Amino acid sequence: DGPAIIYDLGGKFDKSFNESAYNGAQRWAEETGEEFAEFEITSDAQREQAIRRFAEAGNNPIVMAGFSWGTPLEAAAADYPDTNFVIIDAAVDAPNIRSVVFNEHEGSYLVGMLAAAASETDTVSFVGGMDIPLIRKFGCGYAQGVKAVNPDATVISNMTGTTPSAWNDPVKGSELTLSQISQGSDVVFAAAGGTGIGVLQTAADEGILSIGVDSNQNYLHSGQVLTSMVKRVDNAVYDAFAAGENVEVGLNVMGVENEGVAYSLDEHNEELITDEMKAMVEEASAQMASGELEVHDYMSDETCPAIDF
Amino acid sequence: MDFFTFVQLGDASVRMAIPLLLACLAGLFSERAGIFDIGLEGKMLAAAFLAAAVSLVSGNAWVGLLAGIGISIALSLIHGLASITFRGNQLISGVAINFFAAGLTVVVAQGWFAQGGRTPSLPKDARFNGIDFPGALTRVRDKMQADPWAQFYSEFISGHSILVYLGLLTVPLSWWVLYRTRFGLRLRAVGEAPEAVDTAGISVVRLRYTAVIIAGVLCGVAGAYLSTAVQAGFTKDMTANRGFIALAALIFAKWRPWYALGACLLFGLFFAIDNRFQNIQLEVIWIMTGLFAAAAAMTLYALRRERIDLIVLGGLSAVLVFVGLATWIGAMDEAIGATAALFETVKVPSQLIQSLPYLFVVVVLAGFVGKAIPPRAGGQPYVKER
Amino acid sequence: MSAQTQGGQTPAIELKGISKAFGPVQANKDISIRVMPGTIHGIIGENGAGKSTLMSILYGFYKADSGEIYINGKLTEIPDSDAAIAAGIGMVFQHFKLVKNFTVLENVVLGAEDGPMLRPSLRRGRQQLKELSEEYGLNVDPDAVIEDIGVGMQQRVEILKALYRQADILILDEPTGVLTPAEADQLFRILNRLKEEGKTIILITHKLREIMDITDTVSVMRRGEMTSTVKTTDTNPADLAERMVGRKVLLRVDKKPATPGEVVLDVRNLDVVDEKDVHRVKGVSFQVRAGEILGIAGVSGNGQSELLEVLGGYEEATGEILLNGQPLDLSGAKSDGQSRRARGIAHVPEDRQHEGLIMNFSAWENTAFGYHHDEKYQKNGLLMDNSAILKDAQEKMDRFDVRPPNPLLAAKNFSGGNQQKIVVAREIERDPDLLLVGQPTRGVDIGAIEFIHQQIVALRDAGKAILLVSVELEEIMGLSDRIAVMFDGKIMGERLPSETDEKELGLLMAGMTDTDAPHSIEEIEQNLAHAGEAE
Amino acid sequence: MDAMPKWADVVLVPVVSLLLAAIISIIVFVAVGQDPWEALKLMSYGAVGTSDNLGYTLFYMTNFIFTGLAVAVAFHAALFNIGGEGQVLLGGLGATLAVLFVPWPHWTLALLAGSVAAALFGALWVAIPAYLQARRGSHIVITTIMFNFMASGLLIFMLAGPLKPVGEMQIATAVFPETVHLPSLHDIAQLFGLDTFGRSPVNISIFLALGACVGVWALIWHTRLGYQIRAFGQSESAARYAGISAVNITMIALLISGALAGMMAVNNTMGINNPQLVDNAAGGAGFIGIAVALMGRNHPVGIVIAALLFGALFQGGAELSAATQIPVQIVVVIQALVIMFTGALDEMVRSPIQKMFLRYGNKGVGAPAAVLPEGEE
Ligand SMILES: Nc1ncnc2c1ncn2[C@@H]1O[C@H](COP(=O)(O)OP(=O)(O)OP(=O)(O)O)[C@@H](O)[C@H]1O
Ligand SMILES: Nc1ncnc2c1ncn2[C@@H]1O[C@H](COP(=O)(O)OP(=O)(O)OP(=O)(O)O)[C@@H](O)[C@H]1O
Ligand SMILES: [Mg+2]
Ligand SMILES: [Mg+2]
Repeated sequence: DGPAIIYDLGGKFDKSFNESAYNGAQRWAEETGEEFAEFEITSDAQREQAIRRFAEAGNNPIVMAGFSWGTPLEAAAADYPDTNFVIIDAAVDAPNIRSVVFNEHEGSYLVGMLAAAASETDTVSFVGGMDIPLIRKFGCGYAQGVKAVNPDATVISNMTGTTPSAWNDPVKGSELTLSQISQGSDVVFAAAGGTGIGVLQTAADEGILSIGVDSNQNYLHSGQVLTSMVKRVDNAVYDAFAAGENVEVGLNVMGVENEGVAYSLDEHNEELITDEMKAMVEEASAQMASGELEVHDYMSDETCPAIDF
Repeated sequence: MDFFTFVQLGDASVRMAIPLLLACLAGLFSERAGIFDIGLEGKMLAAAFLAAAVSLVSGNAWVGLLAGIGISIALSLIHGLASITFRGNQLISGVAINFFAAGLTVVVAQGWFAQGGRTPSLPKDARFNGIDFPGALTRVRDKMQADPWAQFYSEFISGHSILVYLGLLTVPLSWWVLYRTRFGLRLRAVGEAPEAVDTAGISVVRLRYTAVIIAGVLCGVAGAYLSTAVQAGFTKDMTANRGFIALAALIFAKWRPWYALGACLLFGLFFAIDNRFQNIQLEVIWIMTGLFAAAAAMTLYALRRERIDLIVLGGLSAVLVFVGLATWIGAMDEAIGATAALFETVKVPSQLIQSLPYLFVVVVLAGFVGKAIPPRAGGQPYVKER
Repeated sequence: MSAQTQGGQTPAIELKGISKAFGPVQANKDISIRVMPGTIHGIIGENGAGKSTLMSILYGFYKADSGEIYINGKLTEIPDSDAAIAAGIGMVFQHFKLVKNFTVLENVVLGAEDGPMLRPSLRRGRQQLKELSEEYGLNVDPDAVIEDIGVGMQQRVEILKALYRQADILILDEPTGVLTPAEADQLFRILNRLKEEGKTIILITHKLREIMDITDTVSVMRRGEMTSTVKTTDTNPADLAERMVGRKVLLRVDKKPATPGEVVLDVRNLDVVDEKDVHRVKGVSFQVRAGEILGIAGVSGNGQSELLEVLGGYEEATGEILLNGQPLDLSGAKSDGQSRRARGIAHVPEDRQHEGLIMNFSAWENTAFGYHHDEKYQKNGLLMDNSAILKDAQEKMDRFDVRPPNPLLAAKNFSGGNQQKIVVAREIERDPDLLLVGQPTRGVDIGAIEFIHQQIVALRDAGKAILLVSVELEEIMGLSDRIAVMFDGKIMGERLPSETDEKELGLLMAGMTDTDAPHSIEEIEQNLAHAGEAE
Repeated sequence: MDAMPKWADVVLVPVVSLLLAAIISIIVFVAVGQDPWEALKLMSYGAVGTSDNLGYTLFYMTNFIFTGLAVAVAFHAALFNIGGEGQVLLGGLGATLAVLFVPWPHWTLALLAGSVAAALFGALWVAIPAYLQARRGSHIVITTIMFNFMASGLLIFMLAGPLKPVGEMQIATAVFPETVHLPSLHDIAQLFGLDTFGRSPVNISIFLALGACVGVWALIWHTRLGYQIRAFGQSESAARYAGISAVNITMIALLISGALAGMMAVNNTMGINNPQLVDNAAGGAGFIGIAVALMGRNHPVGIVIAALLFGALFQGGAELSAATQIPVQIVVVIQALVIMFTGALDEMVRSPIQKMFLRYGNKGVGAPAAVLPEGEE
């Protein structure tokens, strides 16, 4: 049968990467006119069951978004050698699994540079969603980018929470932003799913700049969102669906070089990004692609040179 | 902390206290009439959902508010049916209502909006927005520059949604109703001695239903406030146990309206702290002093009581001492030497900060803040024929 | 309302064919009665005869299954108390219906307010209360909180409530049950005043003397039926008792003289202070010997209950108690009902429904209650031997003639007398050294009373020590070998039944010590009032 | 008021209540645009349609037996332990600490160590609410709810901090070592040459649950402790008279309750296909236990039946939500209805039935022959 996608806890309308994954699948369906199967789990116990359910139904490939799928996928995949699986945000080594991971630290580094350049107070901030290594990876890349442009800048960092509800707490996002503003921040980067909506809203209300995440969120408050750190989960899903049953297995790293992550530039923020700033990040992108510039990945050793979490 | 931070904290406390306060007063009316209501949570949640959904559809937050109040009253009536008419167990009825609301809101939201059990975000017009008083500054950065009075006026007094001001007004109103009207006298009596009310020719059933409906109205406003004023839309389980905290506040407040205001503001402060201060850093020595002092106080208390007190409180003290020592040893990684580690600062786990309101509820219930005597007939169905 | 009742033609109250069932219990069967205006009408009957039920129907508290009520000749529907109040009926219940933490004034005004605002009502209430108090000599402080005042005072509040609502018909259900004789006398003076004013009064009581003293007519109820109504002047106590029970009553315990042996229980300087810091028992000392029944008399609430609780192991005390010469622990920390039972103390508690039995447990489980640690009820060290308990229960129930003799039936399904037999069987069959007995025959019918008394005497004759607490002087006189009287937490004196009479005991119960000089009536009344308020 | 034979009280009343709950559920289905008949078919297929699905049903049943027993034991002492959720989480922590770092040579030892540790942690987590209830009269319902929250905070602190393998994203521990994995029923069936239960996680701890049922049955109706718990639960004043310590019974009953809830974690951590502790390890089972206990009339036999029903509902609900747009929360709604009708609206169902028996039924007060010495509530 056709391809299938399984979303993580939080569901496909989480305004974060589940939704992004859904968008990719939807785009594929619209373009090809074909159908795909999907499932939203509601508890961890359902993970392996869900994978098996689709595998037994003959769906191929089966895509799942979220790092939590690693363990159950590893257990289940071996039983279905003829089915190909795609996992996003985790690396699982098996002959029938394609693992897609993103270099979020690189994209975050770029927006960090822009933040530092745009800041007048030399203080910028970061609002993370759930406090997990992945989000710290965003924050750490961001801080490195800021420090690269302005070593004296202050980076304030806050995490919304430690449970999945942290992905969806715009009120707290707003409170955190207010508190960061009163500490002097004038650019805030939200890597917090639905929580980020509150962050961007507050930043707009208070007249400071904000940076969106995952998808291009510049349009949300035109002229007040400095840029967005786009992470193309949708592309990853779209590509997998498009490749069909013969999707290429193995590790697939999506970084700045292959436009898996990037900063966004469109009509909503063109006045905010000066040519100088643009030149600066383009150069950094090129250096990253060539390996000249290496951004520290928090997840490699769970430490960050630029900021304490 | 500078003055402005204080003002901000106070401001946030008020905002966070309002849903607690409304729920607490709801509980107050209900319990004063002798009906325990642990279904406050469920009623708020249902109201939060319907208020958001109807606001969204109608584009008018007031219509949403009415809808929220409506569903909350409906649940109240179910509680009334179970606990007044059929003399069932009030705790169990409340638990059932909580589950019912938790499940049904998601099911209906999914069926209605197909967005994974939440409503879409409300546009500005479909919400209760802050009201800016004349002359008040609106931006944080402007307020930071202003003089203290302007800060206080702009941040603390001005800028809340209409529901906040209404919510605060319910406190004197409740007091007046309880202590200055015939209805209040009867309400207080029916929670203490329903048979006295009955033989005085007043219908216990009608009085209790009235109380339960008032509780429904207040919970309805509380829920609508959460989804249409604090947040812009409904999300699953968004009441986050405020209903239970309100009940604890009610006990803390000894079932009195003005005390309820104080108790809820205190809990509001906890929420404000949690929302605002992410990285609370403390020096190890202070953490250890605090933990050891608590352990010592508990042990001293237990020593003068019975064996069971010594076992439980002693065990708890041991845990606290262990945590203190673990923090210290953990800090030695960072600092050179045991003494230096004492002055190392460590981050208080955010989970602990988030747990503070709950921890405080337990302390309140433990009665270390004074003995509270609930209405005498509370929780028991009124049965005149066995 | 009572204007057009001249000549006693129209009865103030007429009930026709009232019936009421509570589930399987037929509490009232086809009852008809007429009460003339301006009279006092007494109702008597055994426990459970249906008196309270009938009056509650008249007051709209319960709804009759069938029957009609006429007030002043007019057919009146009384679906609730509101309607009863509107019809001019006021009722003082057997168990007061007051809001304990309200003031007297608030209680009186409750339900009879003038308008939606409280303050004008309270203002008028205060005024009216003052007038009423003066008119009838019902002295109360309008601002006193109910829980702080004595029962006598609380009853006055109940009467004031009725008067405040301008009741023409006043029902009093066992009003003297909680009153001292002096308070009762005062109540009767007030009732006579009300009668003179033309009000109609229904008085329920168990005390035949009161019926004879104050009523004009009297009705007798038995097993839910109204058996007869007579003019009080046409009857006498013996006749009434016979009508009540349906046979000749001769209540006397048959017993041989005691042969006291060793001292079993030795109480020395016992003091009890309760949670509310009230000094309940004040330096009490006494002894009970083997083969003897010591009866403790007193108006209820003078420390007898606390004394039993201390001996039973669930109230703390200071002082000294020796059992067979060995001290008992009184601190509460190391002692409880279990350790007392282990020492050979058995206890028939005052309140069988809330203490002596678990109403939802079956009879067989109840026969092990308190003795569930006994060796004979265990097996394999870990488990309880349910079949042994069941067998034991069956035997006990047969021996004590519990009806129905079915140990599988839940305790709540037995009648009061049979419940009491289960408790007594359990405690006596344990063969204790000391038996504590509290109100053994409260709410128990005459047949069962006889049986229980016989069992207690038999235990005494078997050489055991028995401490009996009862508020029924007759029971104390009939059963005890020695009588101690408690008043205000102290023992006022000891008497032998053969050397005393009810009058002397009554004085002791009112707080007159042996050494007191002759007393004035006023002094006695004052003391009696005090004895009542100690409750 | 025993005009009703025992069987009517124990069987008829719950069944009628359940029917009422079912009727309202059908209305809910219709209201959200789902054909109830279709939903029923989907759910029954999901619950028992394949041996794999049945395995999942039994897996959930195992959870609910533990939490149902936990609630029931407390109910017998007239205590309402609504903190099962938190006690399960702590039980999970206990089991994890007992098996993750200790290289148990065989799963039997691991099962023993895991169960003991889970029970211990579950009991410890209820110790403070129990103590506060016993000594200070703090309402157990509210304190245990607060402890649920704190449990979740503590667990996340542990899972996101000390117990999380470096570099791992998931808020979870590492997968437990191979030797401590519990054999699944599939594995066991294979020993007998059967191929059942597919890859479902139902495992050996189902027998632990059934054992716990027998244990609770014996405890409540055949031991002194159980006798005292029931006596205390029926009448506090009578218990005082009999020398049954309120403090001790409250503590002990709740500790047992917490231990039972904690033991559920054995199934949910060591028993699953990738044994590990994840952040929402309780998955609402603590709350479902309330419905299970109420429906099962606090008797182990009733609890097993109710747990099976709820297991089927839970698993069927998952299938329903996979096949339709109905979220699994529909199960929570049904659960709420069951609690409402069997718990709070009991009288609504009982009194008409009672009247019926009074009018047409047997005249005698109770039917003694039908009453067994052990079976009472
Ligand atoms: N609310 C009730 N529910 C069920 N049965 C009741 C109720 N009230 C009374 N009964 C039963 O009805 C019968 C009559 O009771 P009632 O209280 O009228 O008696 P009484 O004559 O007032 O007795 P006493 O002298 O003890 O006060 C008794 O068998 C009693 O158990
Ligand atoms: N409230 C009640 N609920 C259920 N059954 C009751 C109730 N009150 C009384 N009964 C039953 O009605 C029957 C008669 O009870 P009642 O109390 O009138 O007995 P009685 O004739 O006074 O006997 P005794 O003198 O032994 O108390 C008993 O079988 C009792 O179990
Ligand atoms: Mg009576
Ligand atoms: Mg009787």
